[in-house]
Amino acid sequence: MKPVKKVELVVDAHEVPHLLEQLKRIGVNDYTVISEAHGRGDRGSRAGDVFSGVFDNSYVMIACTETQARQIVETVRPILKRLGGICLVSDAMWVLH
Amino acid sequence: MKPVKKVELVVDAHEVPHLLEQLKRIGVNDYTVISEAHGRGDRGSRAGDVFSGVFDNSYVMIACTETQARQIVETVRPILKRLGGICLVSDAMWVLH
Amino acid sequence: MKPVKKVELVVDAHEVPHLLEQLKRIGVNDYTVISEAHGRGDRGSRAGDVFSGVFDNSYVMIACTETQARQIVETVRPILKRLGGICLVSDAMWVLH
Amino acid sequence: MDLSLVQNLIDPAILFFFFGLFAAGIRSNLDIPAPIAKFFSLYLLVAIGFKGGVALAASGLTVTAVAAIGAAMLMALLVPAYSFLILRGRTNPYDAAAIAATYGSISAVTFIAAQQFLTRNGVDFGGHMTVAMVLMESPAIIMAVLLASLVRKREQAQLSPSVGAAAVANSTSSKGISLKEVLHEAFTDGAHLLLIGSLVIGYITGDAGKEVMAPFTAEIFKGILAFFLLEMGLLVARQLRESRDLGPFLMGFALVMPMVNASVAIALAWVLGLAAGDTLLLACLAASGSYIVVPAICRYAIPEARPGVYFSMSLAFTFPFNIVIGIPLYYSVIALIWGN
Amino acid sequence: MDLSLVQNLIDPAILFFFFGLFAAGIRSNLDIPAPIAKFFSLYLLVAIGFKGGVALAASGLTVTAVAAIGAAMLMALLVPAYSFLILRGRTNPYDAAAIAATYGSISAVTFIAAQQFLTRNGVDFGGHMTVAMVLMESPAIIMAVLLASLVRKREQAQLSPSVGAAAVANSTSSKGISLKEVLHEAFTDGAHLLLIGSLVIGYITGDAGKEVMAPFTAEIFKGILAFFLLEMGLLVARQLRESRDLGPFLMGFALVMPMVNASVAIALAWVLGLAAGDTLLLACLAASGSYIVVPAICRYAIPEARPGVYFSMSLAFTFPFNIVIGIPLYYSVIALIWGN
Amino acid sequence: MDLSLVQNLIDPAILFFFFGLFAAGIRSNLDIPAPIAKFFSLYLLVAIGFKGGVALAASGLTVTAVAAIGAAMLMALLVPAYSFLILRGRTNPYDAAAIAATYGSISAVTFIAAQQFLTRNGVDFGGHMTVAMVLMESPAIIMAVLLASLVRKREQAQLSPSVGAAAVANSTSSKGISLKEVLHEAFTDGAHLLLIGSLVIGYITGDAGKEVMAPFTAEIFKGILAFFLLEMGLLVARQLRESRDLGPFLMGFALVMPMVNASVAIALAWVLGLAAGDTLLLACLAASGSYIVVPAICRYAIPEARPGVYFSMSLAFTFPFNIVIGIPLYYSVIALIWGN
Ligand SMILES: Nc1ncnc2c1ncn2[C@@H]1O[C@H](COP(=O)(O)O)[C@@H](O)[C@H]1O
Ligand SMILES: Nc1ncnc2c1ncn2[C@@H]1O[C@H](COP(=O)(O)O)[C@@H](O)[C@H]1O
Ligand SMILES: Nc1ncnc2c1ncn2[C@@H]1O[C@H](COP(=O)(O)O)[C@@H](O)[C@H]1O
Ligand code: NA
Ligand code: NA
Ligand code: NA
Repeated sequence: MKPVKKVELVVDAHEVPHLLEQLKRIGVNDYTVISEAHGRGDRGSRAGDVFSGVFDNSYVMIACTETQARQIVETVRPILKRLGGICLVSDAMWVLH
Repeated sequence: MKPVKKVELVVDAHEVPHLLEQLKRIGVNDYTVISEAHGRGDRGSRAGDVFSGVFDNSYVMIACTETQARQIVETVRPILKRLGGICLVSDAMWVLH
Repeated sequence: MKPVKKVELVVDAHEVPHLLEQLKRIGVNDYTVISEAHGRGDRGSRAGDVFSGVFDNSYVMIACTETQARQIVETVRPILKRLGGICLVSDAMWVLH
Repeated sequence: MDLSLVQNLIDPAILFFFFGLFAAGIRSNLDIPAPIAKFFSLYLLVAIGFKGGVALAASGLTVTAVAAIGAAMLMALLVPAYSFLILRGRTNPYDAAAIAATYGSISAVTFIAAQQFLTRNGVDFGGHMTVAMVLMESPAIIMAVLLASLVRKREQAQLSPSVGAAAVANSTSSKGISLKEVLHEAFTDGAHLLLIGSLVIGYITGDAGKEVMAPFTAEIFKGILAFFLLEMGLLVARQLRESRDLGPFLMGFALVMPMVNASVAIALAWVLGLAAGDTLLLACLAASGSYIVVPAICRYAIPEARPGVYFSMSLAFTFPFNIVIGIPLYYSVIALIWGN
Repeated sequence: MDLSLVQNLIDPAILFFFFGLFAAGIRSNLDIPAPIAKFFSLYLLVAIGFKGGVALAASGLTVTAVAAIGAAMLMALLVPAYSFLILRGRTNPYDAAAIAATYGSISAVTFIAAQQFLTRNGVDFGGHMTVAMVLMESPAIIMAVLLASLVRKREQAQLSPSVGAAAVANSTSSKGISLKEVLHEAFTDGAHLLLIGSLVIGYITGDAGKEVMAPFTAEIFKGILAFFLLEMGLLVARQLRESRDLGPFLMGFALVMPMVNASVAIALAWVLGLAAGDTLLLACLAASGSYIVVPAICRYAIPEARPGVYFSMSLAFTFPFNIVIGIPLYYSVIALIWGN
Repeated sequence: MDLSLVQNLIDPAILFFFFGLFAAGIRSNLDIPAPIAKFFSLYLLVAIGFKGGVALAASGLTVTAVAAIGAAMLMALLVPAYSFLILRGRTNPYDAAAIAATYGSISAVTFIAAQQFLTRNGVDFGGHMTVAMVLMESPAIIMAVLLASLVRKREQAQLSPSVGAAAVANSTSSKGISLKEVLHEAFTDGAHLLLIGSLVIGYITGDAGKEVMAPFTAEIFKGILAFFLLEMGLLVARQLRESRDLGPFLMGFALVMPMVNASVAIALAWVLGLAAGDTLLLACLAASGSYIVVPAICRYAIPEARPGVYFSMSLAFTFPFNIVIGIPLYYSVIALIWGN
């Protein structure tokens, strides 16, 4: 097992492809996305428009090194600023296989 | 980045609206819910009744201050006692934006 | 509240029933599964074949003791080796109810 | 009529049910996506409710109709009452109350299968039987909640005969749910409400409504029922695996009670002079157990009961029994008595 | 014709809409699974687009058709323009721009309900009105984006009159989205594109295509519309609860503006000599507000606006108003003037 | 007959496929919800299997039927064999085995499109071809698994010529999956099983079953196929983007091999004296590659192979090639030879 950082994001579902592209550019290729994460934050309730899905959030999880985590944070901050969402960073142990 | 507590709950999907209302009363307005979280715990397997969805769990995540976390725990404990479910609290860093 | 380990797995959705059976054998009966977790890792992008769902991942979360966590890690390692996926272990506080 | 059992099984929808059982039995990964299965369940309720409403608008509420509805409501009170008495000593009392509610209530899909059986055999039945079905849901649930609160009080009294009232009050605040809340929950339950709504809309729009809705609610009905029964077959087989710890008594109850309840219903129908078609539907309502509405409410109203128990009994045992054996069996008895 | 309001309400699909309102009103847990609701919304677009395309292939693009389409596009420019002027002083200017786009654009389900109304009353309408609907989406969005960037520049100028150009450039990089990007987003939006695609496919395949597709796109249409309106009823009632903080002005706007826009459209149609059926459709296009395409684009093009505001106005107020009162009301005015 | 290529493209379902390609090409956010797409895929299997079963019950198992089925099974063995020989030196051997299985197996939607083509052109075909389709799945998979285990043993032997047996045993425990397990996996695969089940149910219920199921399985078929092909278009275009690293050899293989396989099938059909309709279906079965069942099994049976490779080849290249060009092309050759 090796220590890693776990970065968790909740962002606008429509923003995810764009965000993943940005992450690719800084060399972060691996991630997991759970598509439907409803919620409430500064921008009010995010649910209820089943047709366009405009208010859907997605949950993105990335296990990475501390350096990468810092880069990710810098990359996502402007996106969060513009379109809302949250980003949490915590510690975990990665099981090598 | 500022240190926060991450509260994670797995509860009966039907209980979520009620739970969120309770949280609102103690001033916790922001949260993320992932609706379909099947599982197994003390009350046996939670899956398999697709029609009423009675056995569905939801996963709720709340990033908050330590004080709020303590309040949340007090609020959800009786609900968990009555209808089952789990609650985990851990540390994380919140990315300010 | 008591300290526990939180084990998080992202694995091939088809492997989950098999994995849960293995865990049962080592006495781990409680878990939560979120079924649809798309992602990208060493085996490339995991999405896009809606019909067979072959490329779907699932997210599995288990709160357990440190000893159990170690056992889980030993159990899942060969599965991850053969079919890919990730496993993270972190600390959390379990709310007793 | 001898052949009705086999004939019943040759229906495509019933065959898809068997196929589902088979597929889950050999552990296939076959799966209807959950939102589709849930939608089909709503679809069947809309179709059956709408059809019943239209039929009712055409026939009006005759005396026989009222008699049939009354018989159904009586069954909804009788079945939970005697079921509870039978179960009481042999299983934990909360489970007993929940099982009583399960069998007092009904399975809409069993009702639909019985209608299909009648249609296939050219036997008439009335739109008022759909009203009867709707009205059977609540009495059973009320009975069960009353029984459960009785059990709760008795237990409380035994545990702390000295502390008394205070303990009861305390328990009420944590466990006891008011009957009013439960009734609200029962009435507003999605499945139940949709059935009522569709019945009312069918009644209001009558034949004009029927004509525009028929391609959706009637013509493709059989195909959707086939898919739904395929899913039911998968669910039943998977639930059977989870229910190994039910024990022989509860398994026996789940297989014998439907026949008892159907017999009582047939006797009652005979006394009231109902027609053969309506009698089969009444028998199937009495014989079937709920696996949608009742679990949804008991989870909340009797949280002490183990959902795995009553859900498994009604889904994994009673449902397939009625679909495969019960319906033709009850009808052959009815045909014999009614002299058809 | 007097009865048209009540007759309109006796349609099964409309009754399911009321039932949805009722069910959500009493806080039932009734719910159409989201993927089903989303699919039905796509289905309706395909069915309506395809039908319009087939009709257009049959009739060709006549002079009246071109006039009707021109009128529609004019409305799509006029409505956001005067809406913005009305809203400007009374609400924050970004919200004003987004609301203007919402009302300049259209609701396909309102359009469908109007078509159903006409069919029920035996009134003809042309396939070109579907083209009109398609073409109304973009102008409204363009107007709104232009208005928003105007607001943005003015605000920038006020905040930092000395810093000037640099600040504007900077703000552009963070907030300003190029009109080109927005147009791409608007054109490639799934709902919009599917409508266009189905229209074109209907046009190409004509009557031969119609025949093979009819059981799916026409016969079961009413049933799916009923389910969809049930879901809309649930959504409207739930959104109403979220929209208590709208304030009387915006609520009034959402209820009065449809009538104003419909009146302007009817006047325009009168001048151009359109037929009664086409006029009702034009009025409904003008009167309805978007709750699918526009929110999807404004979220991105005017992120400063509060989606809750424009979404609630168009979904929770304007949509039910048009479905229940608007359509028969506009038609009774048209019938009066057209002397039907 | 000259026009058959263009005529083929004017079918609404095919046009929706093109529209899907276009929409994904311009990066629209258009999306069919995944549970719906999955259900439609199950629906098509049920409809096609049921129809085949009913047809088979009507015609019985004639000599020509047996010949056609035999030819199909022969193709399912031949295609993976010669495909593997062609691929071996040029790509990694595990990928070669998986690609061989992919092309030995079949695409049900290509088969459906070929049936639609025949129906549109008034050419008959037999229900036994559905049996042929069902029976082509397994041989291809068995071949591939045998090839892969051959590769595995050879590699093992090369790596550790001295350690020998022990290493092989060890590798077997970690990677080698028993043929029995794979066969179980192949037979119980949901898509495969549903096709067999529907075929059997169609066969048992015959014309009576056909009549009650027709509105669902036959009348709305075209519409659902259109939606499904729309989704396929979206998927194909998106998969094309992921498959830039396939390399010219594999891309060429995915486009040329279908024609080779179809030619072999046509020659075989000619020798056996099959009818033109059955020949086209056989050619399409031979020419198409699996993107549902085979990936589901290879993921597990040949985990060393890269799913992205064989999945992309069959979905992004071979599928659209057959749908757009292959079917009319093969048929024009058949018409020429059969002298139609
Ligand atoms: N404190 C929080 N805890 C958990 N989730 C949050 C929190 N704040 C925001 N979110 C999630 O992030 C989404 C966007 O947040 P916002 O941009 O603040 O509206 C919300 O819809 C929630 O799903
Ligand atoms: N130790 C655990 N780890 C992860 N999830 C759990 C655990 N225990 C319970 N759960 C989840 O919480 C739900 C309710 O638990 P219970 O009330 O114990 O049946 C279960 O269905 C699981 O989804
Ligand atoms: N570093 C990572 N962070 C988050 N998720 C990951 C990471 N690596 C792999 N995954 C997830 O695990 C799945 C399987 O990984 P792999 O076996 O490496 O292809 C991927 O599809 C992702 O969903
Ligand atoms: Na009953
Ligand atoms: Na408008
Ligand atoms: Na093939």
